[in-house]
Amino acid sequence: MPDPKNILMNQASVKTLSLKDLSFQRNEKFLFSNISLTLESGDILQILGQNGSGKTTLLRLISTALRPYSGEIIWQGKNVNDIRESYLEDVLFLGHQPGLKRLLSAEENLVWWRRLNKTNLSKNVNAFEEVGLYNHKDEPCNYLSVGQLKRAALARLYVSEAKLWILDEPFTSIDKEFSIKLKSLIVSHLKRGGIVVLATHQDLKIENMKYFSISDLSGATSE
Amino acid sequence: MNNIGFLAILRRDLLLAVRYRGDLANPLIFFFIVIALIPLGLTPDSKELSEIAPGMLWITALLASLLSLDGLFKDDFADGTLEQIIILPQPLYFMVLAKTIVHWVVTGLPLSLLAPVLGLMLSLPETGYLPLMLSLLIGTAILSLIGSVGAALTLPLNKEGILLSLIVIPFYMPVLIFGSNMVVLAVDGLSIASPLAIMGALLALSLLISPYVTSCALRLSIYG
Amino acid sequence: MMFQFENFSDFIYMAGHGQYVWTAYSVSLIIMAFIFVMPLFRKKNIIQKIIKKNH
Amino acid sequence: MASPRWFYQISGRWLPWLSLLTFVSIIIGVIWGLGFAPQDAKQGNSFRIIYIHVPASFLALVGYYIMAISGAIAIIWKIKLADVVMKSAAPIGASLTFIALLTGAVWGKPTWGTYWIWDARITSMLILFFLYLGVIVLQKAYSAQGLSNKAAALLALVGTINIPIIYKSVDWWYTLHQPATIKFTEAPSMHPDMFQPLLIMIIGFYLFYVTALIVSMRAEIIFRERNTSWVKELALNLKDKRPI
Repeated sequence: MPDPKNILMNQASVKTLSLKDLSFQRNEKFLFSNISLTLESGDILQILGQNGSGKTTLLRLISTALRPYSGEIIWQGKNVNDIRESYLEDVLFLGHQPGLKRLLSAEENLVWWRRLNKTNLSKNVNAFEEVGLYNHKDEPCNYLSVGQLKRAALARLYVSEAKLWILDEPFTSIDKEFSIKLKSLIVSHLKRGGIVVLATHQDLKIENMKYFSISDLSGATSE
Repeated sequence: MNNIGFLAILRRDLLLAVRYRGDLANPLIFFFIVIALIPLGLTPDSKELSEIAPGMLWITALLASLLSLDGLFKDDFADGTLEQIIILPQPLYFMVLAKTIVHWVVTGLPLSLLAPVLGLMLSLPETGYLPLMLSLLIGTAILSLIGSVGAALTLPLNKEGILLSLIVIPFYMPVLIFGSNMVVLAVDGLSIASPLAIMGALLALSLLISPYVTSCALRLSIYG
Repeated sequence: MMFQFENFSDFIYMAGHGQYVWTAYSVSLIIMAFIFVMPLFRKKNIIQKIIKKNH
Repeated sequence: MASPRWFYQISGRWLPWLSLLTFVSIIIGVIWGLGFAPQDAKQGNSFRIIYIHVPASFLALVGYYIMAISGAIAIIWKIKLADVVMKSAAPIGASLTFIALLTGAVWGKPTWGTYWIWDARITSMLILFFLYLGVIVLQKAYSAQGLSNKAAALLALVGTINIPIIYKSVDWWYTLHQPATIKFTEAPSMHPDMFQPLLIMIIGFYLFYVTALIVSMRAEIIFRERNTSWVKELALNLKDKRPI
């Protein structure tokens, strides 16, 4: 029985992301070296490893925020440095910090962000309703709690058209009820042909999920 | 395509600056205080004061602009928006340029407009007022552009106070020389064409090079 | 091209300018010697540390 | 090929000869300049300071460009050796600039009556010293070693654009305020007897710069590769030769 995933999308729109012997050095020491893996539409990769083992660094490399020591990142068969603009239009990166201006309101932050990223303006879903911040969306962000800030950042997932989601610890400081909602959002993104690369300690139990652990011996991949 | 990023950052930062006008006044207050110090430190005699007025006005404006420089990327770096800006599809060059222009509008512009008033306090001759404003308008723009490089290079360091000035001031010296000299020439009734031309050239050069170097420095130092 | 001074003490005195000339030369040569020697010491005690470490 | 280890071995062989050559040429230059060169008609014997001042300021400037270029190479092509060159070149360049400033000041006393005069050349040298200071302090400021060198290399690169601007603007500024006076550190059209020792000293200073750079690079390489096998092995057989 062919994998349902492939039926949903015709071949043309299949997105592929692959890392070719990627390595990164910090203070003359290799955090990890020659990592090679490939992800296609509908794949989700969970990066494991203790804190400080380089999970966040790997995510920053994939999002081109950091330049690798050697090796390359390939999107749709081309090196991301050559197609920087079109690649980054398809990328949504959520880091440790929420990335919201504290003096602006959550609404203003999202409006500003939507102007700079490919987002589906027609989609009438109200992101702040989804993340349960509807009545807080007009206060400046510095009045919001850490959990609310995180959800305000996660609101972007509802409006973004980006195919590749790079999420760094998305489940931290959000409550049980919302993390279920977040998980279902991720699954629906995969079904729509998106790719997700995330670093988290939670066990998501999403079927045919790929794992990659950065242990001290660098580059050990466990399928 | 490029100017979306530029306009968005420009609008956002101007909105922030206008909404929180508190720190708009800092460079101006600094300017006032230091100018008030000079006669006390030197002489109340207006003839001697007018001798040194152009130089002192320019030095104080330079220091006032330097004062507010380290905040350029600091709060974006702290709340994680800088990380987002770096991976936006639009080129970083224009976004850095937008932030530098906002810094100029917030510090350089008011300093230049206020300078003639303080020139009055230092008994600067009337013929010097307009050239002083003109030289400061161009000069503070160059200072903001060059300063953005220093701000980016010292971004992740939190105790960098003197380091930023040490890095940036050698680059400020030519601007100071030509800027204050323009006012001196004007006061003596000579033409200010040549220093003005050189200031224009310095502005063009820094306009071209500084945002590029700053974006390289940002990519480098964001995860310091 | 011959020796410019009658005797050694005149050479030191150098018609009044000796003190400046000699201080300039000596301080500069000392600094240059320091630049040259300091890395040697640095290398020496790094090596000693290595030896002590895996002795 | 251009690995630090390869450089360490090669330099190990050439260093003794190079430092001997440096020592000899500087000694000859000093003796010639101090004892045998004729004194200047106007400035008398204090003119002999030129044999240290001019080579030092020359090397200070050339040293900045060497540092900036090696920094650029280190950033663009990620060559470790270039990074080592930059790290070692900065303090040497700064010290040479300091020597140039010091000798200029000491020279000023007999000639102008004060130790510090805002002469165009001396002022530009002072600004060059600030540029060096900025690079060195930036190098030490970051905790992450690799990062601080990249930031300092970028600053040095921008500095190279700034140096000609500084020299020109300071000249402009100096001639504006004291148009008539000669720039005393400009080597006046010199009598050959005066010029030959200067040439020797410039060569001597060049040799000194190269040897000092090599010596400090070797120390930096040993430091950076201190937990590699070849350094350990080198350390151990050094121990056997002279037990410490």
